[in-house]
Amino acid sequence: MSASLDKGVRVLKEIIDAPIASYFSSCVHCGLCAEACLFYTETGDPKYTPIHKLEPLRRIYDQEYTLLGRLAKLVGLSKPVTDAELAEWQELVYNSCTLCGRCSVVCPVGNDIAYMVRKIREGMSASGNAPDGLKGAVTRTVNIGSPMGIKLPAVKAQMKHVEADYGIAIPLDQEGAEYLVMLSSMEIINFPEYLGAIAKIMRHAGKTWTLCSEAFEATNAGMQIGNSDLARVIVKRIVDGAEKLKVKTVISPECGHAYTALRWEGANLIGRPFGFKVQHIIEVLEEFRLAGLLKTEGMETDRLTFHDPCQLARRGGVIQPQRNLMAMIAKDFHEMPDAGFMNWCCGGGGGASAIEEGEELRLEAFKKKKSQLDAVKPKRLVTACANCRIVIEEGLEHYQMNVPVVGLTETIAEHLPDSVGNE
Amino acid sequence: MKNSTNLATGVVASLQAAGISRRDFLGFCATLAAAYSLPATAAKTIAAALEKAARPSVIWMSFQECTGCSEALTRSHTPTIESLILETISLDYHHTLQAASGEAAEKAREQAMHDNYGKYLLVVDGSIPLGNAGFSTIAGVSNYDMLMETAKGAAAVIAVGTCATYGGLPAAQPNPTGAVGVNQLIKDKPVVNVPGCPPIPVVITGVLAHFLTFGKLPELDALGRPKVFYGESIHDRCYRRPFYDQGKFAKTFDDAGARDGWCLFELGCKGPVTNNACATTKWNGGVSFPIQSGHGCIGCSEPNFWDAGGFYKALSAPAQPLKVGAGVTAAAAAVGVAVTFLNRGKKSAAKAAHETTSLDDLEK
Amino acid sequence: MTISNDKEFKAALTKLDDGERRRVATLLVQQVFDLSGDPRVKGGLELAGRADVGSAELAVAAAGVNTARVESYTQCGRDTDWAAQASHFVARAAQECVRPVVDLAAAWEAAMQARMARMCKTLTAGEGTDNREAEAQYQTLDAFLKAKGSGS
Amino acid sequence: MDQLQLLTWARGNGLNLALTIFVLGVIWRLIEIYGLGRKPDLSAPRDVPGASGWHTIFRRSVPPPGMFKTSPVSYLGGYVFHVGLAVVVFLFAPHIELIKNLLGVAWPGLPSQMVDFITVVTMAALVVVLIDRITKPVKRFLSTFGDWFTWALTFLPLLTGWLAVHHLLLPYTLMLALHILSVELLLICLPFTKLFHAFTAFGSRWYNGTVNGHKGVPV
Repeated sequence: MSASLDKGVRVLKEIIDAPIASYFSSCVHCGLCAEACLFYTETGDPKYTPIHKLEPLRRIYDQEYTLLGRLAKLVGLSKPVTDAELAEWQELVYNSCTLCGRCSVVCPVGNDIAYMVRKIREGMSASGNAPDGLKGAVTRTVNIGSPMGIKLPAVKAQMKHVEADYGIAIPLDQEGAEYLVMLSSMEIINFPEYLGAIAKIMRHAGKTWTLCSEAFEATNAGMQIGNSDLARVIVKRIVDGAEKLKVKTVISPECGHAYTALRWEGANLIGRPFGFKVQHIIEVLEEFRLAGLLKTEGMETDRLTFHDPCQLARRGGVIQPQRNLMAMIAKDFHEMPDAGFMNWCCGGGGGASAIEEGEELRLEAFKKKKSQLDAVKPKRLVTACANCRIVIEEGLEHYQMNVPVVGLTETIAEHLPDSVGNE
Repeated sequence: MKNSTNLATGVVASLQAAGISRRDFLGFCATLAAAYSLPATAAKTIAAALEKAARPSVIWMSFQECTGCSEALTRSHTPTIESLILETISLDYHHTLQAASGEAAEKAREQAMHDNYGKYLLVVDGSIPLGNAGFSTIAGVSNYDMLMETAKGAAAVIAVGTCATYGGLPAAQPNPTGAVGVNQLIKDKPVVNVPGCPPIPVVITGVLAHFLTFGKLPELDALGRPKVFYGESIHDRCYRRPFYDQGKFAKTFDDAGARDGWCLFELGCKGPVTNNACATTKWNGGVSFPIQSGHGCIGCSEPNFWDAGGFYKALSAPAQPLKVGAGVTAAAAAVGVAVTFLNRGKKSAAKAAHETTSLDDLEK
Repeated sequence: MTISNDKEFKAALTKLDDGERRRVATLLVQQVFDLSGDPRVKGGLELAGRADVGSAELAVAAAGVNTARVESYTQCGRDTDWAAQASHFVARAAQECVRPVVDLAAAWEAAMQARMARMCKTLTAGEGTDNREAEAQYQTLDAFLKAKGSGS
Repeated sequence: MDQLQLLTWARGNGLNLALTIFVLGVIWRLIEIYGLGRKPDLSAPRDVPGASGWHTIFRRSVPPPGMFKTSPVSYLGGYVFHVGLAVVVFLFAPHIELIKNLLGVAWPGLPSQMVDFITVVTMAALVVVLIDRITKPVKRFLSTFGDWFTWALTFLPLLTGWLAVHHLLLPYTLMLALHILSVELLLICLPFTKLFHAFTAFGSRWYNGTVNGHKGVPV
């Protein structure tokens, strides 16, 4: 109960760095970032212009770190940031931003706006202005181990179920395995087929792998709420788990922000480079494919398309592998307009889907995805993020579109021969 | 030259006496008509008026000057119509030209003033020093006193040359004598400014001819200059203008561009900011003018042209050596480093004060 | 013969025709339907259980069941309610029953998702390991085969 | 003070003052901004050709896929007025003469009439982007006093320069003086307004390119 404006402002002062100073000094108010943001394009409301979402941070920068701004503040010419204002900005910083980073790649002066939204969330959370949904998620992650309240027994139950379903043993806490497979709560709760697919793929590729009883959860609500202290606690569990089991590689599941949290923020959160590699499952599959370890059988014949999760593609640098993998198993593959690097967000990333009061806006923003799908009219949509998957399914349901959504990993697994199990 | 009398002698007669034909005279009148933007038929009107004009009394006073203006008017290579116009006026006082000297000269002036009170023309070259009355005197009388006294009875004053109009060279920085032009002193009667260092002779005579023909002064611009001669810049009427438009500039006075007659802008030509008729009337009977001779205009007919940044500096170049140097750079760096020092301190303080967030800390 | 493991279970399913498989799958899902209570799922299962069901009817039912499935997702970051999640898996299992054709994979999937539903339910109280749904499914299939055998 | 004196002042002390403030402001602001520093990125980099700060500095001058057709006015208007400004500022012979005097370097200029034409096009583009700013809800929403002010700061030198060359409205000498004064105002304000993006845009692009290039994303 100690969050306060003072704390929030202090944290903002702490996180302002040269890139942010350069970005604010460069903005010419051209408004092009709005055109890149689905919350603006689908609502037409200028308040969703990405750079506007950073207004409190800009003022703090100006008042604290520029000589003229300091002088203006000294003589009372500038308006201080207030708690009420930060509260008002909650909707802009969380509900209507999925950190998809489209704005960051269109800004003509080169401002990485998503970088700044991630940073302003530090101040928002420290000042107690984070949405309740994310507070709940981060509380559960820290206290229970998962943002969705999942404990180890649930994982074990699912392991058992998957073992029965696929007829393959699921290794747990096996020291020295090559891969440590992480799961997202979403996969534990909604998509047990992911774990089954991993088991099948690993057996097929002949790789050793394991789950970790102390670190099975890959997602990081601390990063979504924008609190590095809490994000550190969460990511530390994984680092400890990976180091204890002496794995070579930690596999981030089909979850966009988990990948960002682990692959890009992780080392910076704990303050030292990792001694192991972090890969998204799609990268692992691509490596297997290139090494000839992925021999699929048969092709999907219906019309397919692929939705690029923002954190995997635009913010993560994995764009071509998923296409190579699709080419192995899909005969009738079609790209959506803007697919790949410029793909539009599902509307629920960056923690947005955990915010109940943002649902209406999310469905409004989904019209963008709808129009992308309408352009292709696929029979099925493949993606590589459990959160994208559910957000898209809900959107499709809302707009009464009948397009099943599946994960790429499980789709690949379906095309692997049942060499041993299930007989 | 002689000490003129007031006898009304016909202009044509005196011109003929000087060996100038009526055809030449009419040609001169046509030039004036064109200059004043009058229809071609007006040339005859001007000729007729000039023929009939009584010889007005003119008093010419020279103050802080170099006699260049008088020289330009009178020392032409061959006698010109401009110089001969002088023959048509009754130049009652001009201390360089008049034969009389000393008290006799001053007496002639007083006589002319007395006889033609309210009607005579006062022509002035040279600036008037206000710093100290003794800086420039004639017959023990300061320039200022003589100007004010003589101007009292004048119908109009014609300030000839940049010194008389704007102070000229004597008024250049730091203006040791406190020199000023005539129109800064004479406010109660028409003052025609005919600037130039020297002014184009035909412009001087043109103003006189206008007065003789129409009995009044030509139309003046905001700086008191006859619009007809000073209405356009030299740049606008310059025969080298096409090279400016094409971006062809001589870089030195002896390069290929200079030989090909390219624009002299980069060599400091002040044509663009100089309003005068040099490019159209030219000098020495239409033979040439400075730019045609290969030198940029120095802007001699503009106020303060001596202090306009140097004759050989392009108009767009700094007028004086700039002082933005190491000092400013060092000061800037000092400010920047100081702010950065404060900023870093603030950032560190914020970091030091950082209390690791626990779950409870998410709530207000 | 009695079915006592998944291998035999799957083998038995393989031998059925598509219509029979639909009815068996429906029986397996109805066994866990008390975990859902969703009228759309209920209606779908009732329809799938009929021997003379038409493809048009199935398509309508499938849409309703799909809506029930999507609505019952637990969203990313939300606190998990295992009882509600059980109903999600019931809907997902039911979805297999209202497919145009219930092949082996669909019937297997229906059985697996029904077991997931039961597992979720057991997680609300215990550790999720006291799941006896597989055995219950073996018995149901046994009973179906017996009835079929006596009928033919 | 008469017109030529005003012009001479603008070319002399005025220029001196403006350049002093400009140089002071630019250096101070650059140190102020970049002196804040940033933490090193400890995550393992992904090396991808074309993904670096330097690449982004150049690449970001081209509209990202799909963006041109969403905002053709912003892009076209922006290109025309930026390129136009660059041409007018750096390729007009009198301006080159100034640069030669200030920095000692020179290059060939364009024909004055072509520069004249480009000036008109540039002013037209600036008017178009102004209208765009007024009529587009997002731009109007974002606009502050600074946006209108800096627009005027940019437009005035073009307008006064063009009017001076064409002897319109005011005597050439006065207009030239106003032209130089308007440029001096621009120089003085540049480091302290959004016009400073003329410098920081490169830094911003570099940071964006570097941060994302670290992840193997050529942004």
